[in-house]
Amino acid sequence: MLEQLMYAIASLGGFALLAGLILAVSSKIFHIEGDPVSDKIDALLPQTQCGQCGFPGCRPYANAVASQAADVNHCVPGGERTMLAIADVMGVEPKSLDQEEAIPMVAFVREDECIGCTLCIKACPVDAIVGAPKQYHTVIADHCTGCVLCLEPCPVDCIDMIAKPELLEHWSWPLPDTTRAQTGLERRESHQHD
Amino acid sequence: MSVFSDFAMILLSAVLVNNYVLTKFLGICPFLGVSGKTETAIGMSFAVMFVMTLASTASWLVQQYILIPLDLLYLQTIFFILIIATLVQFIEMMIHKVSPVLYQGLGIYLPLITTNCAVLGVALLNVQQDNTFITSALYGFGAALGFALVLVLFSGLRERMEGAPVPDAFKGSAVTLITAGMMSLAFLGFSGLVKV
Amino acid sequence: MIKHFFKKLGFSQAPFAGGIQPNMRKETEHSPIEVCPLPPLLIMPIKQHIGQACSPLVAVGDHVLRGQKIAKAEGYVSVPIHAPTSGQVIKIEDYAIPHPSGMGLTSIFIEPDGLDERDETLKPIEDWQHTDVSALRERVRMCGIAGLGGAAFPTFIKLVQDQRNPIETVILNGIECEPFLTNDHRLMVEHSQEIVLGMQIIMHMVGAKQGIIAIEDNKSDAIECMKKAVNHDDMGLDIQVLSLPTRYPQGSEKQLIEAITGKQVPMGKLPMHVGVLCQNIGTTHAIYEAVILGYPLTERVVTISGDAVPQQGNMLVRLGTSMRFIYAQRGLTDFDGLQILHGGPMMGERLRHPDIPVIKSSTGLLALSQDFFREAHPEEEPCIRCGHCSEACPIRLTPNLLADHCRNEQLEKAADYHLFDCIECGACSYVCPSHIPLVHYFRFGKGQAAQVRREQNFAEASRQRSEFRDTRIQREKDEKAAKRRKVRATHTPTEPNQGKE
Amino acid sequence: MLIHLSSPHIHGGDSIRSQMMSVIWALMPAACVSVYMFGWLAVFQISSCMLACLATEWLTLKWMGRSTSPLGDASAALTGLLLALTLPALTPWWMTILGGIFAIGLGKQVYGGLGYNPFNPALSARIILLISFPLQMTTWVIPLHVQLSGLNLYDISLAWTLFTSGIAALPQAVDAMTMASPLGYVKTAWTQGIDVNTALQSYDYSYLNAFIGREAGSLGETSALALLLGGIYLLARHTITWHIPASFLATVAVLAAIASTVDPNHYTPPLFHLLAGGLMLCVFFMATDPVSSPVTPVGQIVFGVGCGIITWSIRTWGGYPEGAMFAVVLMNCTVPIIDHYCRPKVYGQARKKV
Repeated sequence: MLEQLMYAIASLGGFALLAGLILAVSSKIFHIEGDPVSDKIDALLPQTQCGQCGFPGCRPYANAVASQAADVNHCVPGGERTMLAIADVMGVEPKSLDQEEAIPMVAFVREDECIGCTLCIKACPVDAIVGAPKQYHTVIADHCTGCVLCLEPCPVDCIDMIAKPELLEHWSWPLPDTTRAQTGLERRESHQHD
Repeated sequence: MSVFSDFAMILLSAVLVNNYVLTKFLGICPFLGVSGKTETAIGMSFAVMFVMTLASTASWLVQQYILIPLDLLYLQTIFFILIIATLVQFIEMMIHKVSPVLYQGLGIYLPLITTNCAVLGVALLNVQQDNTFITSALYGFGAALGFALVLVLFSGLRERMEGAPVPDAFKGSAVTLITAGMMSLAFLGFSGLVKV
Repeated sequence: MIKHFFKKLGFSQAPFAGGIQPNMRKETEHSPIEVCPLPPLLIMPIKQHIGQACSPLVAVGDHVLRGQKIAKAEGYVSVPIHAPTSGQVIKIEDYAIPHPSGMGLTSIFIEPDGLDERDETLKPIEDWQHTDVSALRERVRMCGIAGLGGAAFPTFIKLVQDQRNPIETVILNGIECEPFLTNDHRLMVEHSQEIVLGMQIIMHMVGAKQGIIAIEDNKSDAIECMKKAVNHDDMGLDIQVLSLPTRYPQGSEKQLIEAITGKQVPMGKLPMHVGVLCQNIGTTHAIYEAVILGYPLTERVVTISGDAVPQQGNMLVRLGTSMRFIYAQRGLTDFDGLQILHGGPMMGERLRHPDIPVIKSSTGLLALSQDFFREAHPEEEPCIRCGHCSEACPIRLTPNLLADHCRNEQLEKAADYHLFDCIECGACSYVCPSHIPLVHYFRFGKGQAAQVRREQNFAEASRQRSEFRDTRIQREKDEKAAKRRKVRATHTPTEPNQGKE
Repeated sequence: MLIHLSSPHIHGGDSIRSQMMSVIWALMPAACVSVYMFGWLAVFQISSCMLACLATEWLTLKWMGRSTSPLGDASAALTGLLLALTLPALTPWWMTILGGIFAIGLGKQVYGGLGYNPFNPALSARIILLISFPLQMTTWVIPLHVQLSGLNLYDISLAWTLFTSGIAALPQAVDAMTMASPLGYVKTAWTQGIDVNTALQSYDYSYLNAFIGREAGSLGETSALALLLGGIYLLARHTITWHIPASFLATVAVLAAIASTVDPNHYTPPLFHLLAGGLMLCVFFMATDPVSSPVTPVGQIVFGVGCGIITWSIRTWGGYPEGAMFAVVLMNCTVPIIDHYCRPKVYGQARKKV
């Protein structure tokens, strides 16, 4: 009887030890450096570095999402499409966005009011404002991500956000007006997949 | 000739006639869980193929060389689960390394292969059917192949249904289960094809 | 009959895949080209071709002559724009152009003085056979010639001698497979000599040995005229007139090349990579005028047709003429309940109003009654996967699956299904029993994909700028810290702030 | 409205309705033969099945609050006609109606209506019925030419009694009226160890009868001639392409030819296979159902070959005498995958790319 018990314990224990060893070795072999998922998410983000997600930039937010510390729906400028893409990478259900998607904006400095304090230049995360101290500053519209980080520091409130001009070359066909296309769109937007 | 035809029969039976998902209704959880996208389904298929084939052979070895000689058959389930769990852990690490995206896509369903009744079912049925080493490996592989086949086909159907204006009451699992049921009915057509 | 049956079974000997045989409705094929009178105002948008827009050279109040350059090309893929008549520039501002968006573009408004004086700076090149090829090419560029078949791609770019890809065959595209349109047809009938001469210039420019004038067999009089002109004007070049069975979209460059040579232009390559150059009839005529007469492109032949036009026909129209003015010449003044198309019915754009100028790519102006138009655009029904679209597709796409991916905005999948190889010929939509606007979905998908690409590029550039800024700030910090350490180490008394950054 | 409308601005004039109507017209010869063979019973079956389908379609659309305009596209009527033609003449009336409800409700509307159903609706219903009521679904009426006197199906009242009360209404006639189909007979014989030729002889099998339809079988399946005519009409109308029918038929014929050459005592000859059971109906009308078959030509050939292999395998070795229906529904499962991997090479694409 005792012998039987010994056999059982020994064989099961030995087998478990063997399994543990195999796993230990393979965990060494398959050790992963870095986080490729975070890279993938970072590539999907619009890189406005606006901080509207509550993280100090796009990379930190990507890291947070990859480690499941943040939801997929915090990127405001990325909008619907970015959220869906991230949800796809993470393999989670899409969530509705924090905020409504706004039309793309760019910053514009009213030059006659600008005092040349360079505070906005320091605030801009993508170096889209040029100008020297005591000179008028100008926003390079093509570089501006519309992150509004320059509005706050301006002591004279001379920066406006204006709608990005629509270019003929950037015009694209909308979805057809047919019921079938539009109901599909509605369904996609309500996230009732499956 | 007859050996090979036997092997072919075992494979055919496991893949089509006694398909694990559609006629034995084993492994329904990953079948419904990871069939949303074809790519993930293919990844899952390979993972299951790997685990099932190895699990059936390893469990056969354990059965023949540990459990029967030592008269420990009452430990059968715990041993088999140990084998399966090890294999699943192994494949999980491997997939995480090789394809992080697939790893994310499979999500919870990858570790859940451990408790997948299809895998344990294959190991137990193998033992019950008194298969030899080779036939048990074949049987395990065939069962996994059958699982993979219907999983991939089903994922294709589901991808197609994704854009369909399914009535509200049938959205989601309802229409998925109806489709699975229809597939199962169709697979009944294979019944009697191979007498094993 | 039996052949027809086999064709339906799919054993057809079609020279290129797919294609359709729409009702051609070439009602204007026998109406000669009439000269459209000068309108009271000419509006020249600064972009009438594919590529970069031009920048205006004239200011408000300037007096210009016909053929005078009024906007210069910017960048390589661009050709200049010339004043269509003599007169005064009265304003330069945004104005509607023939574009589906209905958006406007900077345009130069010219009030004709009625004298129609020509700018004589460009001299005719009589001796083109002994003129340097690059000079001829420069002439074609300077004369603002862009493909007049509808795409308006700057022509000079194609007229190049490349040692690695020598052009053996020049194909003159007289197919004109779009229903209703007959402007090339009439040009071939009325100006066959000039076209053959233009073709010889092209062959001389690219060094081609063989020339083929491809015409569909529903234009028998054009075939005859061109044959006569070729025989009459034998200059030792191998030029032949080829009659092809009528089939849409045979006029598409790649399909025409396949139909004639049996070769397919490899993906991502140009016709010159299979040793072929295609030119449109109208463009060839324009090249003739540019080289032999020294005339820049200031007018083109436009077909005015459609069931709502009282007097359908072809007209030689100055670029910049308002469509309303042209329709009025053909007796159409009331546009209530009518639909106006720019181009043919298969690929043309629907315009919102007729107050839009004719540009270089305007092949035809159609006015269709609402009923006629409605018939083509009924409500979309679900796809029954009949596969007729796949059969009609000259590129061998699977349009119904592709449209599903576009509709669901699965852009990567759509790209995998070769969305970007679609030529938007419309054959799939034409045959679809469910009336699915397939081409519309493809255009939507292409636009979305372009948008995504733009956003990605912008995000990538922003990321680089942001990283650059981060490293710069770090560097400045480090430098400051190093300086401070140095200062502390030497114990030199610091001077008061010198306002250094 | 109508702000952005993309080209093309003309249309060929084809519509879903015209497609469906051409299939219905193509089924007319088979329907006529069934009426000739099975008298008023056929009329009752076909009309009740079509009515059931149309009613289900109307009801489901109403319940879902959708437009009932799809009723006009004739697809429900076509499904009803197809389903009726696959049913035995003596199917109880409630089974026929149940079949119609299954076909439209479970086979089509659950997935969102026409165009979205992965399986052929008529065949799904037929398989549900076959598996649920195996006895009734394999009880065949002897067609008219060999019928005993006194059982005139051209007599409307007798047919109505049979239709409403089932075969139980005439207990004395059951044996006299029914017989096995050739496929079922040969299969039974095979399991009893009787060789094929003997079995066919004892069945009094004739190719001519099978071709023109004078044999036991479902309403519309018996006459290969009528179905062939319909198929040719569809091909000529360009409603279907040759790929699926040709590859399907060829695969069955080739497999049967090989097997019967190897062992003629065991395996039935190819012509028998081609004319027997529901093969012709499945080949020309079920497998070619555009919604549930592949779009691409290569995919269609793969589909047809797959159908052929499964049909022949089930007929030869399977538990059911007829495999064509199962084959088509099984292959329907594979359609999305086939479509994805069998796309044609597009213009200018390099040859080596998969």
